[in-house]
Amino acid sequence: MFAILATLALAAFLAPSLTRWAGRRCGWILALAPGAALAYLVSRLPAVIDGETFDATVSWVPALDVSLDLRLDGLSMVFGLLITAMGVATMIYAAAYIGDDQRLGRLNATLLAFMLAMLGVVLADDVITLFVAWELTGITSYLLIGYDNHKFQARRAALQALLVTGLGGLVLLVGLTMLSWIAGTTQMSAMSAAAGSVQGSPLYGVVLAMVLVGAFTKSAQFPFHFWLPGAMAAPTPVSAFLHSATMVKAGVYLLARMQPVLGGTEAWHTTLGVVGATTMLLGAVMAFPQRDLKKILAYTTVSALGMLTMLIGIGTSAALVAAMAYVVVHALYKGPLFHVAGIIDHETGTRELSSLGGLRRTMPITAAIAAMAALSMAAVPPLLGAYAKQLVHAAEGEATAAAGYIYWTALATGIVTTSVAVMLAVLPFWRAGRETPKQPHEAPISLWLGAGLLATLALLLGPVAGTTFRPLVDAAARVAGASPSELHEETSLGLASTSHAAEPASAGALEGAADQAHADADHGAEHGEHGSGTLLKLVTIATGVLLVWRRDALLAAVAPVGGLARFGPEAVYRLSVIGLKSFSGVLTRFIQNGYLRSYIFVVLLATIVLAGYPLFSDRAPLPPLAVLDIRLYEGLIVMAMLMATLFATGTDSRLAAVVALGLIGIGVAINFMIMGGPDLAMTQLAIETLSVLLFVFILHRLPRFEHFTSLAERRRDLVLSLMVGAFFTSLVWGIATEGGESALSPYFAEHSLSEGKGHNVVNVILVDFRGLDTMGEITVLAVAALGVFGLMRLNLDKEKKNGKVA
Amino acid sequence: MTLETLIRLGVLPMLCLAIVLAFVRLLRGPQLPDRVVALDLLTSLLLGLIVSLAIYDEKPIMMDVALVLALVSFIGTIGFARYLEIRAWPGPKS
Amino acid sequence: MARWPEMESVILSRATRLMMPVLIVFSVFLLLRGHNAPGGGFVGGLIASTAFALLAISDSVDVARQTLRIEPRRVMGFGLLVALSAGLIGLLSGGSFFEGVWPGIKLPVIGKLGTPMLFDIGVFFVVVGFTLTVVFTLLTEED
Amino acid sequence: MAWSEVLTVVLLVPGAALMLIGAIGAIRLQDTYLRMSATSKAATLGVVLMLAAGAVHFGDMGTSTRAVATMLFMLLTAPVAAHMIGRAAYLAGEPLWVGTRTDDLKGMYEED
Repeated sequence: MFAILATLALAAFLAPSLTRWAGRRCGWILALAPGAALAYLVSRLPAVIDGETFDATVSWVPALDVSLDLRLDGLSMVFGLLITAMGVATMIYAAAYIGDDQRLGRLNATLLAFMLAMLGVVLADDVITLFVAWELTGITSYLLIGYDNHKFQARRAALQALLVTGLGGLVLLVGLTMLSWIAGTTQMSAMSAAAGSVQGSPLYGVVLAMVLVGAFTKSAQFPFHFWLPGAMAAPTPVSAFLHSATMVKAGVYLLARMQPVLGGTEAWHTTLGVVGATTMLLGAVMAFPQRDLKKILAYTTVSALGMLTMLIGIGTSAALVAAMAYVVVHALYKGPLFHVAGIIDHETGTRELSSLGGLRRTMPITAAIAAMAALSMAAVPPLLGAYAKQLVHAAEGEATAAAGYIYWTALATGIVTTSVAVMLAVLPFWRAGRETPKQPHEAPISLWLGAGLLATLALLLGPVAGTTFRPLVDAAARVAGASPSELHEETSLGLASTSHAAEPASAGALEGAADQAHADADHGAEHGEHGSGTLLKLVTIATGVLLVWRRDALLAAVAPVGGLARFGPEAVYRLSVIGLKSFSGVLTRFIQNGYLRSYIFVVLLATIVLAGYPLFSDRAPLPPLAVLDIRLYEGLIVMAMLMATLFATGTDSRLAAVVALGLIGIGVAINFMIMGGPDLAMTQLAIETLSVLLFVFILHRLPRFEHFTSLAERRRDLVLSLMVGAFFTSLVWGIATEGGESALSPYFAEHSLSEGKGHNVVNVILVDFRGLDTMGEITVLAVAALGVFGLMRLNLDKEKKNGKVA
Repeated sequence: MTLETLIRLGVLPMLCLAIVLAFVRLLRGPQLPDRVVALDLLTSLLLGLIVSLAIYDEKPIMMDVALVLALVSFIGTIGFARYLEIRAWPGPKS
Repeated sequence: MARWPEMESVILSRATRLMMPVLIVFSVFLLLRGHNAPGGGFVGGLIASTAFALLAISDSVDVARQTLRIEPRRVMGFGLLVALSAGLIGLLSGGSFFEGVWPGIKLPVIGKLGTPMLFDIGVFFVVVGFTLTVVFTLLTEED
Repeated sequence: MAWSEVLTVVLLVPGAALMLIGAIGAIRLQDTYLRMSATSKAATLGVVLMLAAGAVHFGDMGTSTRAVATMLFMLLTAPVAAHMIGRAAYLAGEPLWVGTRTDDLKGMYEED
């Protein structure tokens, strides 16, 4: 399995040079990489359908027993096929669509890198591997959305997408780590065994919430949906591939994968059901008024993702099967629709719905593809869309949590989706001709080939869905937790109904299948007034068409509501970003106001508060210090140092202060020596000398002494310094009286000779045991010296420039 | 009268008194040069203190510290002297 | 009349000339015995750089730079290189990074040779380089 | 008291006494130059004597050589330091004691 990831990685690495070499044909060549992955998956297909799984492991961080575990099972097979198939189509489409733009190499490389990351997410069996791949998709998506980095719109959308999915990813990481901590394993397949303990643990709610936030942000669920329409600023091949078929489905995949572990509880069903249904309706309703083709497609994708989340929320076997089926079906029709939108944009130079019309004469093939895809979207039989929709309706019936809400939102969404489908397929092509900026003509083959294949696949698979499509979907559903027994009964029924439909693919036969599905759904659902499914379907399609026909009038009537968008989640996001910027501005002005004094003040204050509080908050008052046998001269030296400090702060002459400081330094050195640290004393003395020297040279150039700080500030500084003094005294006092023996010093003392081969413990520690720290310290020294050199060099040049230096 | 008691009662008190006197000069010293002189004296006194302590506590290692302290006092004094010169007579440059 | 800017005093420069070798020898002495007795890279480095700083004060920065012959920043770089190689030797000889390697050679004066000793020498050069870069930069500004 | 201890005491106590005299001189004498002469001469000799005591007391080769080195160092640097301070003080225009009779340096460092 690592082989296919390796080929993708290699392809991504070679893409830039290959693109330059192969020019326009690079799309076909680079498509081989996902093609190879597709071939591999297809070769594994029969085995996976029979329930087999393939594992591959590479140990990554043995210390934390984190390893790269990959697992190919039903669920990852469905998504894998999706990614690789769409990948092939996208590579071909991208090369033709972008044409000879020199950044094509970068785009191909990022696309392939994304494919690698997405496959990583889908194949990962280890939580950490999943998360790493998850974040990689986020980053590649950022790069892809921001492809036209010269446009502000693209940059802002890319950042928005990155922030929302990135923060979601962060929350997800915490959730996953907690989950694996409770479940005791980071392997997702092994986690389902620990489902009981996970759901029983008090942390279940928190873990669930975090994982859901991660999934909802990635799959653009309400209230995090706003980044997806924004991501349409990416070039069309990217939108088609990432933001409709694969990346946004990662959240849905995660929910399906987590269903056996986290699913089954009341909280799971209601949250997913409500959020999914709301997003579904919201997406469809917001798609209706849009004028830009890609925006319409974006909102319908949001709606589709909402439906998928809702289906997983319902959680019954039928719902899971329906979800898996719809995942594939949605990709099969949304991908081509995006490609069609791209072709229209490429050929006519505009994506405005209102200015498009009569394209069927000039672009027959594209018109046909659009029609097929849109019909599948509107779930008109005999396309695969109908089969999936039928499963969805059956599943909706079985919803227990928030059943009513789900039923009615699903109905409304059905209507609006049909009308959107009509808007996409009918208006641009069959409406009266309109003149467009560029004279449209049929797109080159490489542009419509990918879309064509996928659309015809939807057409061919439709009637024979039961035999070919259904087993794969069942395998995936089984992994997501659907129980095989129920599935079986469902399949046989599905088979029976679709077998006789295999002959003439007449709509009527399938209607029968729909009725039976509804029939058995009845005994589950409370609502009796189902009547027959066909009536419902006809009503949906009719209202859909009606809506489109009266669209302009409807939009005028609804216009005032548009103002609501100001309070939508996107506005919240914008405000929080602006707020963050201004807050950081204020904070920086306060912290970095250029005065060394305030830096020191902030540092000291922080030290006292952060270190002081934990140390002394819960401690009994310090025990009386046993009167140490302080000898006369020790006392004298300390007294001298104290007097010198007072003198240094009092005097106006800087140099006198330096003299006093020098004395304090020497006093400290002697204390070191008395306490038995001769080399420490020597170092202190040597440093004392050098600092006196440096002070002398610097002071010489300072202006006359004046008081920079006001009296109040000086009083404040006095209080602060007294507090700092008290803090450190009590610290030392605590250590002295506590006398807690640390495990380190005896260890060092013992081993200094045996391992470090030296009697001088201090130096052995510095050089051998803690060599790495010293390495760090001397590097810091080097950098500091370069800093001083740089600063000084700066002044020198300035002075030379204005000729001051003699 | 062993060596240690002699040091403890004889030498150390003398040195401590000297340190106090030097310190008074440091504080009172009207001009900067007086303070530099006082610092130089103090360093020598502390040097003496180190040596007598070395003998008292039988720690030969302290003698190295003495050498470094001597170095400190010399270079400190030279630094201050140099500064005084520049400040007193900056010369035609500035 | 006294000439400025080299208000130098003959006595001081002669004394410094006399003291330089003593200080350098003393600093190297401190460095090499550092493993078994008080001393080591830091102190040695500081003493050596104090010697050169003294020379810079008594005569002039250019004299001090000439006597040092190598750019202080290059000394620092060399020190870092030596320190890093001491760490790498541990790695290359099968152990982990910064693992002490003691080839067992025992020189009469210095004692057992080993990578920590090499690392200490690296530290010595870095400290010398650091101090002299700072001191010389400050002094150049002043003169 | 062993022979070496006697010698140590003979060196140590006068050393400490000399340093005390130096300190007293620093306090009582009238101007910088006089004080400087007291401290540099008396204190330095005192330190040298105490270092000698140290050398005698610790008989072993290493310590005594280092003590002798320190003594030489002190003997070399003290006069140079005193000279530098004196000149700097004079340049800084430190007033001489009113009782000084001759000032050899008068006129040597004129403002040019």
